[in-house]
Amino acid sequence: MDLKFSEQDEAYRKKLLDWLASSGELISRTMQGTDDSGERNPMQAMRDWQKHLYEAGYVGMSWPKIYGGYEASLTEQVIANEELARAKIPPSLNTVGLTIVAPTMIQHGSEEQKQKYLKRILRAEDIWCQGFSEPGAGSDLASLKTNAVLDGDNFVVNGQKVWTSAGHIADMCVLLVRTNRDAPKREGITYLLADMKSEGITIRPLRNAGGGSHFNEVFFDDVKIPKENMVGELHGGWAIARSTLDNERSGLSGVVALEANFKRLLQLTESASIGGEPAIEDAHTRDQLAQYWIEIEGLKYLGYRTLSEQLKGQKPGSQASVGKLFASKLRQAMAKNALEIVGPYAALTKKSPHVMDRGRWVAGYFDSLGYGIGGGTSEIMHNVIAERVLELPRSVED
Amino acid sequence: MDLKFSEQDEAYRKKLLDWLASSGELISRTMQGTDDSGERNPMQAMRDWQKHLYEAGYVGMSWPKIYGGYEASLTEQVIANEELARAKIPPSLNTVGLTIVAPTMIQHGSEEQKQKYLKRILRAEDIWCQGFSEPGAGSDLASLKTNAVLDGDNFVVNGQKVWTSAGHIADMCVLLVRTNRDAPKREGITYLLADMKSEGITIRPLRNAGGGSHFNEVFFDDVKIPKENMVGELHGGWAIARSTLDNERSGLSGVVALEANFKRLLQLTESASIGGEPAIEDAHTRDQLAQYWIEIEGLKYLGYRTLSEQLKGQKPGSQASVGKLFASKLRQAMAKNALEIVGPYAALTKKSPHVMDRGRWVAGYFDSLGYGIGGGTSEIMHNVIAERVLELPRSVED
Amino acid sequence: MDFQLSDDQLAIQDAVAKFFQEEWNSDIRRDALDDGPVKISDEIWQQIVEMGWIGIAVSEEHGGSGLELLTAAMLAEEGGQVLFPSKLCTAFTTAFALDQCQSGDTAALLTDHMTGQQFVSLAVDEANGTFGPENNATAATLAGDGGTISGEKILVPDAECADCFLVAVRLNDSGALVKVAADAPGLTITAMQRIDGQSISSLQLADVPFSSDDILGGTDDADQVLLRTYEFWTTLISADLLGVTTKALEMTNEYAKVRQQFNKPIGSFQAVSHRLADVKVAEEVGRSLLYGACLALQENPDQCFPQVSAAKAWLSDAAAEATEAALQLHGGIGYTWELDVHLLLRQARSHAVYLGDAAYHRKRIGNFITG
Amino acid sequence: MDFQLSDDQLAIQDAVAKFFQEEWNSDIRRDALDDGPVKISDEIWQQIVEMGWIGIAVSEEHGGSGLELLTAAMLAEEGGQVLFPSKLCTAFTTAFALDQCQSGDTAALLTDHMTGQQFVSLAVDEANGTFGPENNATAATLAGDGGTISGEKILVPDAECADCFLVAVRLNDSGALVKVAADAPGLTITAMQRIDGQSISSLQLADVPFSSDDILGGTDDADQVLLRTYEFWTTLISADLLGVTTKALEMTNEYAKVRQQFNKPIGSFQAVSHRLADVKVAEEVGRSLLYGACLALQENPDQCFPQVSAAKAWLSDAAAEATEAALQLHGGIGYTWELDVHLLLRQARSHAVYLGDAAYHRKRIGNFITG
Repeated sequence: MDLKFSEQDEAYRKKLLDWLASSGELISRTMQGTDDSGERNPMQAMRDWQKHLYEAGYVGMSWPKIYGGYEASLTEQVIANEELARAKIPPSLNTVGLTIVAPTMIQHGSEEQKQKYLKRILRAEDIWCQGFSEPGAGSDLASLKTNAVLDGDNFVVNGQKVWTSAGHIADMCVLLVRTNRDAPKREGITYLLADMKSEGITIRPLRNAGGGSHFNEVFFDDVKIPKENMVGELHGGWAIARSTLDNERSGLSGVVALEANFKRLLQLTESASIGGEPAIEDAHTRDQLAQYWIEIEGLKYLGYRTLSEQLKGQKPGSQASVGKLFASKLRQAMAKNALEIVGPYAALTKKSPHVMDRGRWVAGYFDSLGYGIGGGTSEIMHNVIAERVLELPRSVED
Repeated sequence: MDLKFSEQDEAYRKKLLDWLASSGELISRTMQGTDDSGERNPMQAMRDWQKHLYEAGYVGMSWPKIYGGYEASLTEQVIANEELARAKIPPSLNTVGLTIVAPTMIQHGSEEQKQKYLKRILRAEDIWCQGFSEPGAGSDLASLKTNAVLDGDNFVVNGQKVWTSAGHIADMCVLLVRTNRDAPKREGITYLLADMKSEGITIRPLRNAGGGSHFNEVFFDDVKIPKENMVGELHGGWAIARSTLDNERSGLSGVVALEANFKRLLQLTESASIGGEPAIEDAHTRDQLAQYWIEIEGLKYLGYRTLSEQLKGQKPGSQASVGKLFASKLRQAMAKNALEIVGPYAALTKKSPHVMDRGRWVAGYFDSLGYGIGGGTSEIMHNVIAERVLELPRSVED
Repeated sequence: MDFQLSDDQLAIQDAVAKFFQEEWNSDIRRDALDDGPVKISDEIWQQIVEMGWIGIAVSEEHGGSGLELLTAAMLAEEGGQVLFPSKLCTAFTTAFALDQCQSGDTAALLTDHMTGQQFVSLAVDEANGTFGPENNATAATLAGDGGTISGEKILVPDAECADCFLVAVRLNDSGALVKVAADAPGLTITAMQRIDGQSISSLQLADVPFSSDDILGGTDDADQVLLRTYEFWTTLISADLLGVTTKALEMTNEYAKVRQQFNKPIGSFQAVSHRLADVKVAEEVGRSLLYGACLALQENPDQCFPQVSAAKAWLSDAAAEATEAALQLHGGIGYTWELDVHLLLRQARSHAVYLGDAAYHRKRIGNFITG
Repeated sequence: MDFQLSDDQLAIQDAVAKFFQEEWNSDIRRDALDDGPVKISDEIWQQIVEMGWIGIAVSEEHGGSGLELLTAAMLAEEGGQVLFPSKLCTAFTTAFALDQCQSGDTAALLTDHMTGQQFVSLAVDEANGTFGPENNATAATLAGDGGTISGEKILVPDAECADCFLVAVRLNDSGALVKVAADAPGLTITAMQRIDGQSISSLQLADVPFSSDDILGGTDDADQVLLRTYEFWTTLISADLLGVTTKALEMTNEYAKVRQQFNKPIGSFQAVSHRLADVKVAEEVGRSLLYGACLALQENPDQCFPQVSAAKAWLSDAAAEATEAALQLHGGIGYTWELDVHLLLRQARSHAVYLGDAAYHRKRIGNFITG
């Protein structure tokens, strides 16, 4: 057992850091949201940045070369993952495309689909969104009702999707639709690729509890989707979606984010006071900080264990659910603890006099609450661990 | 809203305290377990004590006079409850008789049964035990299998009961048996009264996790129980048992016990040290103590609310389940916290050198774990609150 | 002994609930998150004044209804349930403070306050990073018949509509409450912004003049009046938190009965129902503690702080738990702007750290216990 | 990088599990609760010696197998799973201490210890109400070639079968480990009694003589050796706690699959399955932290304390949670003497407060974080 990187690995890391240092101008342009002529155009700036990242070899690292990937080693992926997260580069526009659509397409798509879409995903030429959840189908995703009827060469789609992040800026959408209402619910679902500019699609932004607007509702009214945009078999969409849901990330980038959170929290305890004393001297606060340090350390080593299994070619187990459940609890605990430390100023908005750290702590608290819901609620994560890891009998009926 | 007692109430309290003061000799004899001739006979001493308590008017306070009760006011009951708990008098031998059998009999028994048994319960002439749970029927009590067949004037009973506290010293037993295997499970149960000296009854003590032996297993092998010992109708036992389970105590005596626990815990923090400092100076310990104080205070006022409702003639709601769940969590939290305070010495038995307070804290910890199981597990209490108080749909099938 | 609401109180509770149902709508609170602090329309406030709410717990000798303090807390709880702004708590608190004072001027001010002629707010907290009136450092200097005040007060409620403030100051080494008009020279009012959109401000006082008549009830027992006022205020905010808890539980409980997933109402899954049962326990214990605090305030006002702190500590935690459970158990829809869940959560979190958070109040109890 | 057990380690793990399965029975632990401290039969211990376990992580130059410290921890974990007494941890720990020392005498003692000729225990803790070797106050005075030790050591493991002890003392203002024979004059061994029935004693030392040869590895880096030894010991006890956690989860998980109530296996109720899922999370995190601690010990022995404390703090809590969940979810049967649940609980609670409880280890980490 060791956590040492080889000389070759360290050379790779150095190359990456050099490249990052030389990319400063583009990074700041992206952060400011201006295009190469200096005009304000955040979307174009983000696309430019991702293309730059891709061309340097840091997007599609694990993908086959024939589809534009790099087939990098897992150790290289670990290094890139950690360093890029640590460097606080602009976030990717195209998370859905990179982490959900592409792996699905590589595994289940037709050769035409792969050729048509994969490189465009890598270069952020197509931004993707996800049309899975519906108002009546959240945790029970398989009960979805958006309907598609095959009419000649097209599916005609009617229904409504919800919680569609990036729906308002996306070019394409992966869509689960019901194609057979008479079959058991998991056997009548088909997986489609929709062009978001199709006639009949209406997008309505949904404001969230914290006041931001990251999600959308997407309405489909007689939307035509060509037959060749079906992934896999007719009625065979559930298994495909399920394999995508399982294909979660190792979570090491989450650890880096938590480490950054922890560092900021530690700084807060140095500047804030509790009962007139510096917060960092408060015994309860110290105990909590120690606990978070322990938990982040645990999550990091858990991530290493998962990666090591992947290195040996083992399929990652359901450790991803363990990691997700644990990380979202930890994130919430840290966010709540920050409010305790901020004390009398904990409920002020970023615009208020006397607010601490420009309202970061309240905003972080609202964000943290979303982590227990999005991408599978903590209740569902508990079910997954109970059923798939502990092999207990199901607590919900299919 | 007030918590004042009237002058009359205070006079009642004074009378009780005077009586307690004058009962010192009998109390110490009971604690020592000797009978009136000075011979060691703990059982007889306990019976004598309860009879003394009854004759003074402090047993059967709420019962109808015609069955030997006193029909005391509820305020008097509160006073007696608090003062007797505070005085740390010997515990009652006959908890099952007084709190389960008698209320059931008063509500559902025949006149003959009432005349025959009630006064003997009050005077501790009959000690009762409860034969409800079975190895296969714990939380799901209604699935019990102990079988009874009516043969002439007798039921013939075969089967096994478990967790029977006081089974080894009891004279009588309230027993749930299955009299119809073909009916739905709650409609084939009958409520019987069994003489523990009947032929075919075998009692085996069960040792508990803490090393003590309070429970028993009771085996029934062709035990004959006369037909007149049936309470209520044939196959009608479930509703009777259920009404008994609902008839829980107000919990104020539990509050007095928790207050005593709290006082001892506070004393512990004065004598123990954490990290070289007096535990009472430890910020975390102070915070925990404050929390327990709050929770005991809350439980006390909750008890007052319940009692006030009873004073107005309202039937106590399911607040008893709220109180039980809360009290057992609190008891466990306090017991665990004590182990934290005792620190390095927390795992020593009462016989060990360096043990603190003669092992009280470890013993209390083991006891506290039993409170979340006995008399309905915390899981079942959650179900009861969800179903009966919040009126949520059932989470378990009947 | 009787530890229940009286029939009169139950009748008042019903009437209050009905009034809120007819006159108030939580959408006002949602809109206020974008458009500045929430305002109660003059029409509604006028009705509240006319119904005599403000003086409900004020002594009859000072023109109030002389009901138990619990009655005011009950109104605050009903307000919390419907997300009515806590201006009501502010009004009760200043009425209470003025009721405690003996001097003639305060009686007139109290009458104005109860009849809606003037609205009196109060300024206690300071930007010293901690809670409680004990840490008050705003200095008043008195010379002859007048003096000046300098300092800063923060988290002052309802300053927009206040005609004057009771300002907690240090005067001759003791605490005092001094009346300061909203338009006093040297007083600058700056809006703060709280996540629940309620009106909250800071007052900068730069040599603000006052006359000795503005000192409430002399300086003799001013520390006690101030402390009692703070305890009462804290109890009202605790009552508001209880209302928020109750409402969050009720909303979620109703949702759990109707929302279907996996062909069942989600309330039939123990992950949902047991969590709601825990919230129910927290609510029942919180209600009991609130009653205990009201009774202690009423019967033993100068030694009531352990009971008041118990209620505030518990309900600060309970409201946070209840509203977080509401958000989580509603799932995605609970995380949207449209639902009231986040409004309840915002109020819970705001009031949890108002007038002392749970840790502060447990510290007070810790000091009491270890005496 | 590789953060997994190697194939060799997996093979050793299998062999160890098989040995325990054939040779050990938890009933021995139950009986020991009534009849005094649990004893490993000479026959079993002899086999352990012959399999070379004691020296498994001892350097090859000192006659050991030179495997990773993790391998020893793995054996401790397997021991925890089957409730094998922690004498194994004691043996590993003294072997580790002796391996770290340079002097010729200790090499001979180490050989004796590994070959079963002598059993060496160690005495660190004192009755000062706190944890850690830093608070060691037992004084040794040295005059010429010898000296004496006076003081009391408590919670000394396996004293019944020890031929000698490594005693942590203060010597010339620095820490030192001194070898003291079990039959040394002035040494009194008193049995203590722990709730898990394991052998634990106090040593009263009244002017116990020693020669300078008995001081391990000189006095130069003795503080470091002592501290490293304590870290290693703590890690082994953490591994034992992980084994207890794993076993408690496994037992309860199996029971939840077969125990029927309300016509279903109780594992299909979320009150049961979600609690078990939480225990699973705690176990996975605990295992990860244990590996981290082993690696830190191996690669950075003088700065490994944060990782060691992380593992001990987490696993102390995790084992308590897992065993309490086991007791609660087994229901009544879990509260009986016959089932192993209480044996696991007793070991969890004993080891949770052995070599520093969770609060102590979090304090160490707090000091590390805040520099």
